[in-house]
Amino acid sequence: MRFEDYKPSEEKHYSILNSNGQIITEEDLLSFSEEELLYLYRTMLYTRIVDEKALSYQRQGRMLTYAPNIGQEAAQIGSAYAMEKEDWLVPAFRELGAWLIRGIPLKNIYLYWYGNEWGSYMPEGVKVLPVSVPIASQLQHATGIGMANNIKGENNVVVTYVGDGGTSQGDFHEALNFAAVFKAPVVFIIQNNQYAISVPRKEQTASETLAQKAIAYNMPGVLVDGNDIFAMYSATKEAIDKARKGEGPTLIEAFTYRLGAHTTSDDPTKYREDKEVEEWEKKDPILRFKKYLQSKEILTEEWEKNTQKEIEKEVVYTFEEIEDKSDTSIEDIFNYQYETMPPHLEEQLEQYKSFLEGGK
Amino acid sequence: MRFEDYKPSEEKHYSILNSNGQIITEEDLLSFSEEELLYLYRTMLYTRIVDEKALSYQRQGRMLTYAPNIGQEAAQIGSAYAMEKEDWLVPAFRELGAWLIRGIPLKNIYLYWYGNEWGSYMPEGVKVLPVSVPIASQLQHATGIGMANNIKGENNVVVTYVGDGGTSQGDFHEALNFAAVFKAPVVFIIQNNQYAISVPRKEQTASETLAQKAIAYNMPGVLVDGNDIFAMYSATKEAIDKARKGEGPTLIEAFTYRLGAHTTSDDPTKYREDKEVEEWEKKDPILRFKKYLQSKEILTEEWEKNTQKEIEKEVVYTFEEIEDKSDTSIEDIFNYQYETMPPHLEEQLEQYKSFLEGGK
Amino acid sequence: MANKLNIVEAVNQAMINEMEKDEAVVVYGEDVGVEGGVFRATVDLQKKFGKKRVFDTPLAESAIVGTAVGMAINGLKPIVEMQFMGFSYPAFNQIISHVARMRNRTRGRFTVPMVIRAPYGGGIRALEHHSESTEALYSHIPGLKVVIPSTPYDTKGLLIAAIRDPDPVMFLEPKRIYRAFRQEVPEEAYELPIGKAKVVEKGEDITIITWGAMVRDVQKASETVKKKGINPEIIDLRTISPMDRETFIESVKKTGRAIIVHEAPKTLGVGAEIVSIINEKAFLYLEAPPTRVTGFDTIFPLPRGEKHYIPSPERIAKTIEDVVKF
Amino acid sequence: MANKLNIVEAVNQAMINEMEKDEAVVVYGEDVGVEGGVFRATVDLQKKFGKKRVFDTPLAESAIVGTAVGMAINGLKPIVEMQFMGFSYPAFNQIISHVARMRNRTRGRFTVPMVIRAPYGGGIRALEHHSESTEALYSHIPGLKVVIPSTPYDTKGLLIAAIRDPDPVMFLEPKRIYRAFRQEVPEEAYELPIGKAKVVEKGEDITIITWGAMVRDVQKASETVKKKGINPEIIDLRTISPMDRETFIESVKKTGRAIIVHEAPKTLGVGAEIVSIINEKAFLYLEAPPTRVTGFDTIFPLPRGEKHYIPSPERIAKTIEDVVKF
Ligand SMILES: Cc1ncc(C[n+]2csc(CCOP(=O)(O)OP(=O)(O)O)c2C)c(N)n1
Ligand SMILES: Cc1ncc(C[n+]2csc(CCOP(=O)(O)OP(=O)(O)O)c2C)c(N)n1
Ligand SMILES: [Mg+2]
Ligand SMILES: [Mg+2]
Repeated sequence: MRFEDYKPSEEKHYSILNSNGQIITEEDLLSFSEEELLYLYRTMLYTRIVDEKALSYQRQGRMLTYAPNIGQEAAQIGSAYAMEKEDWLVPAFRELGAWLIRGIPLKNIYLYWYGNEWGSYMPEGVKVLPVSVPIASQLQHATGIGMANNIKGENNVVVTYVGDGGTSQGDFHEALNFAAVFKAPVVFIIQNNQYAISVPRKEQTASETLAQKAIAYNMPGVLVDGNDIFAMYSATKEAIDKARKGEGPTLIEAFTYRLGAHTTSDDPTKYREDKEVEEWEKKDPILRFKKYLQSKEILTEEWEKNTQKEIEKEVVYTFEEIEDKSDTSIEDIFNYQYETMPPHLEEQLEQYKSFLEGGK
Repeated sequence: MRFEDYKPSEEKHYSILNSNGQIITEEDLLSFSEEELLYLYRTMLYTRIVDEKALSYQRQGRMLTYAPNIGQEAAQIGSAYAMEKEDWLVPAFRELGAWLIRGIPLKNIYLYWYGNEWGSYMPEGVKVLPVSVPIASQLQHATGIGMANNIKGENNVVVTYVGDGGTSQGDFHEALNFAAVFKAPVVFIIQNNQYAISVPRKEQTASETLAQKAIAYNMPGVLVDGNDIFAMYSATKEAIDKARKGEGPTLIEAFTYRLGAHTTSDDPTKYREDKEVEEWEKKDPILRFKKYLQSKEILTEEWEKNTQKEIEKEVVYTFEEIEDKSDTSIEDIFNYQYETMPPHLEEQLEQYKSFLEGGK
Repeated sequence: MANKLNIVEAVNQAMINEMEKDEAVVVYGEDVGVEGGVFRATVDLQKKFGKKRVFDTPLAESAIVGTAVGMAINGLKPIVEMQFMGFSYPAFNQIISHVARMRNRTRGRFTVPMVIRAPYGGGIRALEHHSESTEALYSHIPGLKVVIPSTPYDTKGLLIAAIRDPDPVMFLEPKRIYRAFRQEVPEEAYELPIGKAKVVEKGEDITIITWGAMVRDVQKASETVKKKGINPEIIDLRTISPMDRETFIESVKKTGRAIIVHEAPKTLGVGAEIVSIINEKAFLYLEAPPTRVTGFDTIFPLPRGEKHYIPSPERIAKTIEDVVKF
Repeated sequence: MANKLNIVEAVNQAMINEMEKDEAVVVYGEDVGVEGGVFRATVDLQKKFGKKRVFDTPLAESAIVGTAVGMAINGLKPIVEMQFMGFSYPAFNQIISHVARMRNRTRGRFTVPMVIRAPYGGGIRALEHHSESTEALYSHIPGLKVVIPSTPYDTKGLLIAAIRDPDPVMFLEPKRIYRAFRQEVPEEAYELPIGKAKVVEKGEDITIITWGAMVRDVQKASETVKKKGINPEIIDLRTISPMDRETFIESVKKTGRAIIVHEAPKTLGVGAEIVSIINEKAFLYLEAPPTRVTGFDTIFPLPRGEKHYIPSPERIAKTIEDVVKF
């Protein structure tokens, strides 16, 4: 692909794999081994199952609020798969697919949504920042990591995510502006899933595409079919390669859809039509990829069935392992405020412990 | 003019009057009476004299920090003159020319820079907001005033100013985005005077023009020769007319230059070449307008000399009237925190007064 | 006619009453229109008053508050919602630099009557940033008023007063008890004065000053200690800024002992100010040091730890006994 | 070798020392590069260390602080400047939501050693927002440290400690006394411990706790009352958060009386916390109520009114006499 061919203002979506699982721009399809293709597909399935299970645990009162991922698997897995091990991932809060393909153990993810800070204790060497709840604030961190790379002369890059709603925040503007001024090696991916809770994309901004916001920073911007894992992969790969070569940041709008609710506390029927959802279900990124793999005879029904079972078992096992054993200890509340606990915190901790023990 | 002819990304400046005082795009020159032309010229002179006097008072230790206006008279007076009486002006802090042409008494302006809050007590009916120091924050107020107009069904418009540095703030982005989404009748004028204190425009943002930032909001954006009073007038007029008709906001980049220091505490020789300043002195907006008026035989040397004297007298008189008589009373510190003074403030006021009186 | 409301319904009805009465009142924020608010506080408002007066905005708190400043100057009375108190910080500059200062800056020429509503406080097993109690930050800012109700009746009366107030009001809603109980509330509009505390329980042994969701926990603690013969006087502060000092000073002069209970961190929480005022005004009446029962000086833990953080009725009761024994 | 520095020069030298020693230290903000800072605190740094390590940024405080979070996570030690404390608020969300929380959020996996420098305080006849003393806001936030020096020697030692600190530090510089006096200061790097107050003057009649530019005004007041036979013990707090409680508690136990002096508004100023701690720890030693001498609960006035606002030596001296007479 050449970014120049996809001027954002023309609302032309970059895509490779259509909803029927057919390749429409053969020349852009980067080559994957069969193994890789199955690995990608497996991760998509895994992501979806983790998501579904979380929802069902939540309904059973066994898990807290959860922000489902369904529908956005290609946008995340396609893009994050283009990263190298030494690259940094800076997520918002709905990046399940990206987390999983970047090697974050499911245990961490469930622990986080289960309400325990240890979920965000990434394994050594995994360069993934924790969930960032204040919308768009994480983009500043991504830019800063990229700026630091330039200062230190390291050439790993940063991939960061934000929602369509997040583009309205001041921090979005500032992060992109800094990144462009300092040529920070950052790929900004807007997951335009069409809604910010109940607010539809068209009420979020008057601009025709979100990708065209790149023009304000003299940054390449491209609009990509976010449900197309190949397009997401190759657009991100190109942006990462540019960044790694010192050519600065890129803005990618992944045009996708949140098939589920905003979070488990949300009822989307209040603000959108079933018909709209059904239209988008036809564009399901997993379905589309499956059709492709089947057409190439890479995927068999048997493999799929076995894999699904295997994943389900693992997911259930992981959740049950953390369930009920994951209360936060009193010390854990105090231990990580500062490297060394100051006297007033020591005192508060001691007082509280002795209160619990029934003393003074 | 048609905004479409001045695509911001092409770096084409909209201009009517060139540096030699010649009209280059006759068809765009809106018609002014001789009286109006002299009034505009007089206001430019007035602005410059107020500015020079403030600087000299400041050097004499008779005034506080002051942010000079010199060089930006056309950008401000040309644009603000396009407003109707019922329109709102929302300034940053360097809008001397705009304040004066909008009818703010010089006394207020000097009182403000003299360090007394009463300077911001605008005369009844003058729809001008006070100085806003936190960069770009005022743009939100402008958008809010415009949104309120739409809600109330009033059709006055809002003109607001921000510097080139101000375009980097999150508030700039949010204010323009809201204005475009809600079709608020707001004209955003960036006075690109090439510096934010010591930071040059090109380090502020990678985008080629500031006007092109409008594209991010699907808003018309136009780059105007900010030292050309006719171009500033007609661009602003067109934007105001559009806004008044309900067609929403416009972004205007006034390409100009701060001939003086950032403020009286600043030494610009630290960060810019004299040669650059000299180049811009040739483009002086007052000089250019004077040449035009002379070529049309509207302006005589005699008129200029008399007017200058007259203005100087008034300016000196006004300043001396406020000087030393403008200390803030103790009551004034307390009286305007809330409509009704709460008991704890009454107590603090009483205690302090009795301390001053030597009592307990 | 029976009009039994819980707190969130009282918030909703207060806005309806005032919007019916006063065309200038408008309501906006994230998800407040079509959705009716993530806590349903603005439900039905858009249907009743139309999209011009009740609307969703793009996701940007600084703009939500900053445009409200402009609207208020231009004659409207905006009520804006911060979806959670923990998301009010992007608007912090607009709040401290403009909302709180416009009247003083212009010597009263421009004023900004507006209400910033925000659900606050912990105990709802929420994600990070959704359990904040940072009322102290806003109470340190001259020019703002900060109001926190604890019952449906107070909520309605105080919110109506806030909407009518000529000055800006941060109206913080204790979301933990949004739906905890219902109360008979007049259907028509009524005002409760901002800046007046309420004596919730009369007592003579010790004064307990609290607000928001903690009022109920203090009442529980009070039940416990009453069995041991200690009778606390409980004061619901209701307005944090400007504070009703008289009510608690009078009480402390009577009881000689005081406890302040809040969810926020201890250091520089509102309790610190109350202790200081008691010292200033009732020093010679004190029989024990005024004592704070608060959240820890730590970040509010994720749900698996929050039960430790918020002062429990047991922790409050224990402190009451300690202070009475002092 | 003689190295007599004023406070702003001490700031400058501390950064130079640390940048020479530690490649990871970088300095950026508005006008800190070519210009050397509007107060000249970063003068020569860019010349010495190059544009990679010392640079100007676009005008956006949230990005300045937010990118510093990223830099710190990626192994650097950023020192960022807020041009004035009153312009730190656009960064408030980054500070409270991320700077202060990254360590706790990730159980120590990611930390953000960084310094946010800001000139603060009034008395320089400045425009609106240029005279702020909002240290209390930042001191209410768990996870931050807040340091305020009052002499060149302390400035250098504390800033170096702040740069080396594994946790984020708000380093607030009393700009009123940036150039008030010089002091002999070691040329090489040295550290003073964060979290330790200093007894500036020994005395037995009353304890005065203060910080920043007010230290000198308190010393002037002390001269006045000494003539009347009152000997105050003056404590320069130096670190506002976490506070050195021991030093002032010990002093108050000795003197039985305490005054806290600060520029910030009274309500929920840091004085409130100190009064509360004294109550908690030294109640039985108190012979008079701990008393605050502070700015008013008003917006800081423009220059023509500021002389009333900042506690004067006379106002402080009068309060000392009153408290001693109590
Ligand atoms: C600063 C801030 N304001 C409000 C919220 C509450 N909130 C959480 S998610 C969300 C919508 C986000 O929409 P978008 O950016 O499109 O991401 P999506 O949820 O669609 O993935 C809102 C308003 C928040 N987390 N942070
Ligand atoms: C939020 C904020 N940060 C920093 C400052 C300090 N400051 C005052 S003016 C200025 C530069 C403004 O540049 P620009 O927007 O180009 O306007 P100009 O001064 O050129 O008119 C700065 C950094 C401020 N007033 N507000
Ligand atoms: Mg979205
Ligand atoms: Mg400028």
